[in-house]
This record gives sequence, structure tokens and C-alpha cells, in this order.
Amino acid sequence: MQNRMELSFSAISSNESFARVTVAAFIAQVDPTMEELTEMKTVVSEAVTNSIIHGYQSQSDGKVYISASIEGECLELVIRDEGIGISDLEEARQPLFTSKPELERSGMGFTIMENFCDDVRVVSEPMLGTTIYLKKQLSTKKAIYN
Amino acid sequence: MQNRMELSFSAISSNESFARVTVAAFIAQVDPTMEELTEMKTVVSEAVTNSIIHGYQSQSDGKVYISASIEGECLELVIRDEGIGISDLEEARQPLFTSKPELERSGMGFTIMENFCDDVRVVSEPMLGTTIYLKKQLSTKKAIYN
Amino acid sequence: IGEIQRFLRDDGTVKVSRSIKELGNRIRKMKDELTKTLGRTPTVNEMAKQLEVSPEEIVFAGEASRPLTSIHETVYE
Ligand SMILES: Nc1ncnc2c1ncn2[C@@H]1O[C@H](COP(=O)(O)OP(=O)(O)O)[C@@H](O)[C@H]1O
Ligand SMILES: Nc1ncnc2c1ncn2[C@@H]1O[C@H](COP(=O)(O)OP(=O)(O)O)[C@@H](O)[C@H]1O
Ligand SMILES: [Mg+2]
Ligand SMILES: [Mg+2]
Repeated sequence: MQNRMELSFSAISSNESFARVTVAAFIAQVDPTMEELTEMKTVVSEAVTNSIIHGYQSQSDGKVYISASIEGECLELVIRDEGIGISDLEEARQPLFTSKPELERSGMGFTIMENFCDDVRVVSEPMLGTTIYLKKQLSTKKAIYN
Repeated sequence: MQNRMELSFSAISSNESFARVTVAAFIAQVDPTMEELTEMKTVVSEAVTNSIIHGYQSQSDGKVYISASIEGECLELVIRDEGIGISDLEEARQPLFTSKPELERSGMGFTIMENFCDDVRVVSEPMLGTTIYLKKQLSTKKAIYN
Repeated sequence: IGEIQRFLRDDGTVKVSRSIKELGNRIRKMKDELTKTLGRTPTVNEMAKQLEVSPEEIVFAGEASRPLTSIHETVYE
């Protein structure tokens, strides 16, 4: 059976931790390891931070949208904004690339997502927004003990 | 400034605790007391459980909708389902009234909500669903130290 | 300040931030302990059982113990 949730919230940075906890609480239902939980929280942080500071340029009147579904041990996450979008996706996904060096961004957001997920797809349209599709196979109890 | 979130999820009982944490994580941003947080978690539990077991009769293919907003110290929660609705609202809100005595329900859900919130409004339409509007004044940091 | 804190505790009005911090510390210690005894990272439920709290509290309190900036630092260094 599939379990689904959809969430949207104001694009302000204090909601980053809220988004992390929400996704983690949803995933916790299938009893992942603490490590997987931390990884998924990190991934959510990176994507949500990107939406807030890049997508909405910290303007705060936008919204960030997250949907999550779990079927068996397969987690799918979609994180979306209606911000400025990304014109050169290939460049954006390069490790260390950042368009905001002045904010001391590491340019590692996409690299972190790719590292912690099995599949990362990005769809973006300048002026319309950015959508990140993430997939992750979790090792729930069954998988660990068998 | 107002902070808002909207959440929807599958009407299955394992999502009750998910809904509780999500609302708690949202409220935690204004650093309320543990007591207030516990009260609000209880209120969310009661309303969500009602939607799942009464509204959707534990059929599990429906969705529960929660929206929350915080402005200053004022929390507004709306919890909604598209289930069977309530035909006699006055009777339903009576302490100890339950339509499911066979499930050992206490009949105290609405009473608990009224006790822990400053304002509880219920709008319900048979066959269309039930919406609960809740308001609560939180004592955030400022309020306690001043 | 100590007096105010004591007052808050006695009054049952402990702030969420403080309570999360305390549980967050216990979570970190327990995670290290269990990782040693199990030879792998514990699951959320295993942690909850050991600490006698609900899985949701593990998720919630686990939050405060890791500031976001540390992630960038770990990856970078
Ligand atoms: N949601 C988004 N909206 C607009 N631009 C984005 C978004 N996410 C990422 N970007 C662009 O991709 C670049 C790389 O992102 P990332 O790897 O997370 O590095 P950083 O956030 O440190 O700059 C960003 O600097 C930004 O230009
Ligand atoms: N969301 C809902 N949809 C349909 N009926 C509801 C809903 N919430 C409450 N009710 C009705 O109101 C009654 C009282 O609710 P409550 O005070 O929570 O007691 P209990 O859940 O223990 O029965 C329920 O027994 C049910 O008949
Ligand atoms: Mg980034
Ligand atoms: Mg009830």
C-alpha cells in the first residue's frame, strides 16, 4: 500500500528545519536507520534552502511544495518552487558551482542530493520555477534482518 | 509576519503521529512551552483520529487536510476531511457522546479540543465532510520573560 | 537567570527549545552506543525503545543536535 503526504509552506528560512522534521517523521513510519534519516534530512535541507535563497531570492512571499510517497521501501520525494528557475542546469549541477559566492554557499547542494539518493532529476524553467525529483531505496527492518 | 503551512496525507492511522509531529515542528518555531506543545499535539491527535475513524470509517483511501498559521503568538489550525460528516453537531460535541461505543471510544475528543484551545468551530455537512477551526494563543518567549 | 529557569521548570512551563536540546544530547550518546553494540547504525525504533520515548520524539529532538552548517563543513573538509 502506498502512503502519501503533500506539504507546502512559506519560503522563509525558519521553515527549513520544519520541512526536515516533517519529511523525517513521514519516513520514520517505515523504521529506517538513523543514518538514512539524517541523509534524507540533509537532502531536504539542501533542496529547500535552494528554493528559498535561489528560487525566491529570499523574498519570502513564495511557497515551497514537498510531496513524499512511500511504497514498500521505496521513497519518492518531490520538492518544488515557483521561483526564478535555472537557465543552465548542467552548470548548476556541477560540484562547487554556485551563483551566490557572496553568501558563502558551498555549491555542493546538488552533489549532496546525488550522493544520498539513488536518483535525482531536476526540471526547471526560467521564471516558472524548479522541481527536484528524488528517489531513495530505504533499508527498513526487513531488509536489515534478512 | 505570518507563517503558514498546508499539509495533506493518506487517512491511515500510522499518519496520526506523523501529523502530530508536523504540527509540533511548525509550532516549535515560536518556542512555546512543552505543556502547550503537548496540548496542541493532543488536539491534533483527536481531530485527525476523528477524521480517520469516523469521517472515513477507517476506509483509508481518503485524505486528511491540515493547515496551520502563526501570526505573532496566535496559532490557527484547520483540520478537514471529506468523509461522511456529522448530522447532529450539538449531540456530537456533548462530553462522552460517541457513535462508536464498540471501539471503546471515550467520546471526549471535542471536549479535549475545547479545553486546550481558545476557540473551536466545527462545520460539517453529511456526505461532504467535516472541518474543525481551532485557535490558540501561545506564550512564546517574549510573553514568559516579560 | 538560574532562578528563572528553575521557576520555569517547577511551573511545568519548560520551553520546547530546552527540552529538545536535552533529549537531543541523549539521542547522540545512545546512537553512538548502539552503533558500537550492534555493529551498524540503529534504526529509529531501536533508538526509541532504548530511550523509552516515541519514534516521533526521536525525529523531533534529533533535529536540534545537528546544526545545518556542519553538513557543508563535513562535505567540504
Ligand atoms: N531552486 C532553485 N532555483 C533557482 N536556482 C537554483 C535552485 N537550486 C539551485 N539553483 C542554482 O544552482 C546553483 C547550485 O546549487 P547548489 O549545488 O545547491 O549550490 P549553492 O546552493 O551552494 O549555490 C545555485 O547557486 C543556483 O544558481
Ligand atoms: N471528522 C468526523 N467525521 C464524522 N463524524 C465525526 C467526526 N468527528 C467527530 N465525529 C462524531 O462525533 C462524535 C464525538 O466525537 P469525539 O468527541 O471525538 O468522541 P469519539 O471520537 O470518542 O467518539 C463521534 O463519535 C462521531 O460520531
Ligand atoms: Mg544549495
Ligand atoms: Mg474522537
